[in-house]
Amino acid sequence: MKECKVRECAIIKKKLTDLKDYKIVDRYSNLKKEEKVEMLKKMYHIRYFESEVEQFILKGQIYGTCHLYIGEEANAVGAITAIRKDDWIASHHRGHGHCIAKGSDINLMMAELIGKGNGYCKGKGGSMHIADLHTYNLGANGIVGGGMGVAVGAALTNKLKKKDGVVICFIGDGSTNNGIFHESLNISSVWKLPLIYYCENNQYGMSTSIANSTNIERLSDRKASYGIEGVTIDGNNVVDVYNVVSYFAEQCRTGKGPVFIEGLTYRWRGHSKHDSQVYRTKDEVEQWKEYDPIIRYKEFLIESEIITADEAKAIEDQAVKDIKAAVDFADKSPYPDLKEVETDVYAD
Amino acid sequence: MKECKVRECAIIKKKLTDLKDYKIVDRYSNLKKEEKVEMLKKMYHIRYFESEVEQFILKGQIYGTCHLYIGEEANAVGAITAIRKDDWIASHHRGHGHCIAKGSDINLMMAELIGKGNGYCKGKGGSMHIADLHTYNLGANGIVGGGMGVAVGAALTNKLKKKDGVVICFIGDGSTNNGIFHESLNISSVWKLPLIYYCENNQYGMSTSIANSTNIERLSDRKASYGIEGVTIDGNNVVDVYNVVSYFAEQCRTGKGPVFIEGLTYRWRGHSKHDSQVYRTKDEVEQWKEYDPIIRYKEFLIESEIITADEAKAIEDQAVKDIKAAVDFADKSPYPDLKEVETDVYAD
Amino acid sequence: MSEITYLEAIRDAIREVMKEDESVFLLGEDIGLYGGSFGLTNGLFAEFGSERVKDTPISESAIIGTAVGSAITGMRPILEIMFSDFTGCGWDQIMNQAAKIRYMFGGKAKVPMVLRTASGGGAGFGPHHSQSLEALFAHIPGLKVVMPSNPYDAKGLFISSVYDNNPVIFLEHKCLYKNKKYAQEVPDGIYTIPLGKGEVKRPGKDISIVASSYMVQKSLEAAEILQKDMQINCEVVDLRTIRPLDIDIILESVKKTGKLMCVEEACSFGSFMGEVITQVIEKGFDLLDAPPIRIAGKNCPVPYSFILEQEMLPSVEKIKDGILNMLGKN
Amino acid sequence: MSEITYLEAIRDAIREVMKEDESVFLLGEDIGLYGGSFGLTNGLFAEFGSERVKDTPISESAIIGTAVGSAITGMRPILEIMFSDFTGCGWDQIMNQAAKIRYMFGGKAKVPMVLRTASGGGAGFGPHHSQSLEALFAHIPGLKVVMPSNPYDAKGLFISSVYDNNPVIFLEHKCLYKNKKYAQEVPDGIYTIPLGKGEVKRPGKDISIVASSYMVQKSLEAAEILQKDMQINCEVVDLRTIRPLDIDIILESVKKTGKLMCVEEACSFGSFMGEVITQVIEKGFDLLDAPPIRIAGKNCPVPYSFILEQEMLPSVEKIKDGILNMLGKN
Ligand SMILES: Cc1ncc(C[n+]2csc(CCOP(=O)(O)OP(=O)(O)O)c2C)c(N)n1
Ligand SMILES: Cc1ncc(C[n+]2csc(CCOP(=O)(O)OP(=O)(O)O)c2C)c(N)n1
Ligand SMILES: [Mg+2]
Ligand SMILES: [Mg+2]
Repeated sequence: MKECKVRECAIIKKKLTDLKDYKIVDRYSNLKKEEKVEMLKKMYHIRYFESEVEQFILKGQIYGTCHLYIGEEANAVGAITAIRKDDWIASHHRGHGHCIAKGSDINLMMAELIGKGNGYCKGKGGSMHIADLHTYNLGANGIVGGGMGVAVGAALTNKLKKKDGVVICFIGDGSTNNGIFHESLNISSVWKLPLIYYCENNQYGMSTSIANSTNIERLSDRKASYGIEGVTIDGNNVVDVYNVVSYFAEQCRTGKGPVFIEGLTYRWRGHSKHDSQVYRTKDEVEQWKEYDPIIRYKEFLIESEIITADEAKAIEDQAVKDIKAAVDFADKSPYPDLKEVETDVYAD
Repeated sequence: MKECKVRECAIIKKKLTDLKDYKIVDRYSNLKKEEKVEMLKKMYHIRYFESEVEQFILKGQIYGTCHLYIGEEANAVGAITAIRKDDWIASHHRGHGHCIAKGSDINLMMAELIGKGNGYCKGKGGSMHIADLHTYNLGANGIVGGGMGVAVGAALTNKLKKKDGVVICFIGDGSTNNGIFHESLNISSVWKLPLIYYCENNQYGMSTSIANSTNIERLSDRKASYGIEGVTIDGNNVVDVYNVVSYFAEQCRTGKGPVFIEGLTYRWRGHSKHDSQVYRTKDEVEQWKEYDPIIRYKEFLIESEIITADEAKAIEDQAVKDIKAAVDFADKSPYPDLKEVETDVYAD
Repeated sequence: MSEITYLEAIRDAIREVMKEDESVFLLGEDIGLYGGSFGLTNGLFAEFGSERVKDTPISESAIIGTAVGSAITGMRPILEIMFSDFTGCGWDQIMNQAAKIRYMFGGKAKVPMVLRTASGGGAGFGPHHSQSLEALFAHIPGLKVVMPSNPYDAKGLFISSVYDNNPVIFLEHKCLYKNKKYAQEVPDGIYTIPLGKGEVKRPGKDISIVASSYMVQKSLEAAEILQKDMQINCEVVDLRTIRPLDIDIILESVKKTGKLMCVEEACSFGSFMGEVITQVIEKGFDLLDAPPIRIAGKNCPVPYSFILEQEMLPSVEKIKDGILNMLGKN
Repeated sequence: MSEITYLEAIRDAIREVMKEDESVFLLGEDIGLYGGSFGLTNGLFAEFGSERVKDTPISESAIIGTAVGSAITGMRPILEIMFSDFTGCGWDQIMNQAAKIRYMFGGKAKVPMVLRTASGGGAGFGPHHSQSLEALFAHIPGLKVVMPSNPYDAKGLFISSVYDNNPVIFLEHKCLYKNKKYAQEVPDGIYTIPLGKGEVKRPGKDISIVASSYMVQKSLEAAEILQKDMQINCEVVDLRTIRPLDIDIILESVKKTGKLMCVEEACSFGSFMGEVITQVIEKGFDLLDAPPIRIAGKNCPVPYSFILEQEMLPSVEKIKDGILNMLGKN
């Protein structure tokens, strides 16, 4: 097999922390072919899932709001592929990608998004609250930073039960300025919990750029406050993400405590349902689109002769079909029974 | 005048950040003699004030709780001497020292502590809430970290009103793990506010040592999270404290943004009213007592021939007398009128 | 004088006070160029600049704390918490700092600040973006709590809130913001409506309906229908401010009608209207000729799915039914 | 069986459940070697070790969040917030996470955790360490709120709380902790008292006094005095759990006496007893032959000075006076 690397992202390159310490072992090469291909599949699933959700929004079927993950797929897929099925993740408001990567049923997700009774949360949660304990997913969260404490708790459970599981806590750049970020990183560092903070730095928290919300260049520099390891990586390069998370996951499993990974990435769409995007230029968006994480990975797979262009096309087409089927499933699903409104408040 | 330095504290020495960058100008030498002497006076006032409060506790006159500052005097006195009278400070639960250093009336403080109607808060606040806006003191706070947001606000007022005032926000080591610490430092760094965070690291938050509440050696390393300057200093050396704070205060006034100073110090007494101090050894306490900030400064003043030993003695004696008078004042003061209970909830 | 929405009226109020008083400034998340999550502060950044319209990081505690500190030291901050649900992230600063500082300091400080925030359900935002938390705020001494129901009131009450020397929680209902149905003629310039005074929004003699915010509109609709269809004559009392509470206007109304129905969107258990009913009982037991009732939100979080959400919240239909039941006409 | 204090009874309960169930663990500030601010966890660190009795940094949000996350994933955490006032620093985690996760997830998660905390005034701690916040907790669907009044109940209710599959706010009164006057014979080992069931602590026929926590003791004292001095026969109903609320036991009592007095320490405005009175009115209007009244804290923060604090809080004297007034005997 020909030596081959994912194309570099010029915008990201200049911001990277020196990765050499963590790259000693390329773990990606050890993956089976179908695992490598599965990553592409997942990325397509996320991309087309979100595209259909966008249609729901346009058609007015999403009554409240929701947050699209288009452009950020490599983060969820790379990170989650690097851990085990029984490792927990905690997600945030922009959580569809994490669910899909962790193996949630896209039919039930789609149904939830349009408020159907057979959706993941019986229609009670919606986009910002999809959780799926079967796939070890602690759920999205409508409160920025809200899931961070939960992630600490899950990691503590692992420790107390002497399991070697790790937890990935996905957070956004904006959430790193919220108090619970600090408390969670600190407490988990004191307790040396198996916890990977994966920060999807998509350059903005709603309209507020990193430069307007912090006084530092690299969020991973915050590791200094907790005496932990941390690194800034190309979050649009799924192979890098996989390699780094898998390296750190192993560290975590051996009791070395939490780590902080900053994946540089970009949100292609507006923040949520309504966003005229006055805070950034079209140019900026276009520039980033040139580093589409899916295209970069697909090119890599083809150049590395892991799959052919035709196979890639087939994967993409299948994803489109799967998602259409999910839309169909959701559309045909029944609305919740009104009696359900007051159930599930308390457990027996 | 003979070249002369405050005796080094052996325990602290090994933990210090390299101070040389900030010591270029020794500002202390520029002080007038009476200002130098005033610092000793204030330290004695604090020491004897707290000793009398301890008597109140033992006699059961302090019904709830209170926190003594004995052993930490150099921090309040050094820092506050380095700023102007119309610069704000925000204090915390262990706040008597800050009040005295900022110029509060010890009679009214003492009255407040035993719940008298003419106390600083009319008996409504007590030890943990003494505030004195006349001396630009934003008050103690019963919530750990609670005053940090308030300090940001005061610094913002300075900025918006284009005043060149600075604010010192006193905090404890324990409070640096609370969410508002992070939010305050971050927001003030983004806005480049004239704000000095002065962390009195007395080695414990209640019973919890630094080692059990953080994973780092030096709290000032947290400056990295905010892109600000910061340093760890000998908080039992009032001359150092004065020099460093005065250096940074100037930085602040010129719009360079907030700074973080960690003063290493030690609390001689228990955390609060009841504390059997199982979490530390008598030995440790004794070791620290050898570096009594008052004795170190007094020796320095005498060796530097700024005052004589007799003068020092006279200052001490006067402090004892002043405090006794304050106790007398407080004892003789009337309890609040019961009708006052529901006043001051709202302003007109 | 022009016909404007609730949201525009509040923006107008902000603009007026900012023009008049240099010490007023805004802070909050994405309130600058972006104009706020609901667009309420649109244009203010351009008009007043980044020093007086301050974008913040996502740091609710620090934002509220900053407002408190700047208020004590001479400013009149107006801060936006995007959704009232997020006040949980800065609760200590509201409950223990803003509300108590004056008292703790023995009356030696003033904390003139307004915390504006979008409250309530009905917009499909789900459990973390739809709560009606007025009962929590109203229980804390030191806070004032304002819940305007229409553009005219919103502007006048807002201006009063800014000039009030206490921390004011200003709860704006997201379903009122842009709904043209509730647009009104609102005077230009400065005018004030006193905090702590309710208003009879519709006089009537058969039953007193007490409500605030969006529920006033729903109650008025129900009252109209009942009048037209069944000649039932409801009085609708708009509390406008729930703390201080204008208990007199309620007692006055009940004296006339003998019947009290309270309408609120919050979960009924431990709700604010429990306080209203209790005070009416304490002070006017003999005025009532039937047990007062509450039409309130069900005792669960606000669900996401539209039909569940409607089921959870009070509606014109439920108000109507409640009245008919109470009058024995069902 | 031995005579122990309220504090010892809770410690006992903790020890019993920790011995019985491996998934139970403690976390909180200074609860380890130090034994907690009030010494309640004394000895548990030595007995169970640092993994099961976890000291934390001063990070209320993360502590509560950690409890939530560990509860969802299979543990039964008991966390201590030193003073209930500090829950403000972790309010989001209580209101938006612990309370709502089950519902938001469509019933797919359980959050079995106990948040214990010292509540109430009367100990001279001042405004930031003395609040009675039960009304705030009780209004949030998804939470249970327990307020025991004596050692026997405290132990039984605590054990039930740990085994309950929901987040329970366990409010302990700091004036009850060590007071020998309230010590009781408490059975060794495990026993439970169901959440959501009140108890008549003193049967009577002239008036129903409803209270919880420390105020039950004060009410009992007042009742004793009135019995002895004036042959007034008060019934004292201890709510024990305020959410779920045992409204039946209250209605039952009121049916007998026709008169209702509610006693609580919290500020009266928007208080929990407003809910109790409202429910009694809604469900038993005709049972009452006089307007119910509240004896509650005054509407201000809890002041520091002893005499002001006493003035702010309810007392035996005030309860007595209230009853006499109500019975027209003053
Ligand atoms: C505590 C809280 N504050 C504010 C919000 C509103 N809000 C939702 S998402 C968001 C931006 C989050 O930015 P980031 O963490 O970078 O995630 P991204 O949206 O970029 O994925 C904001 C401000 C919220 N949901 N919760
Ligand atoms: C939010 C909050 N949590 C806990 C407490 C209880 N408490 C009071 S002081 C203290 C320790 C504070 O430690 P530190 O900040 O180091 O200050 P020190 O007491 O050492 O001066 C604690 C835990 C509190 N008052 N507020
Ligand atoms: Mg972002
Ligand atoms: Mg300390």
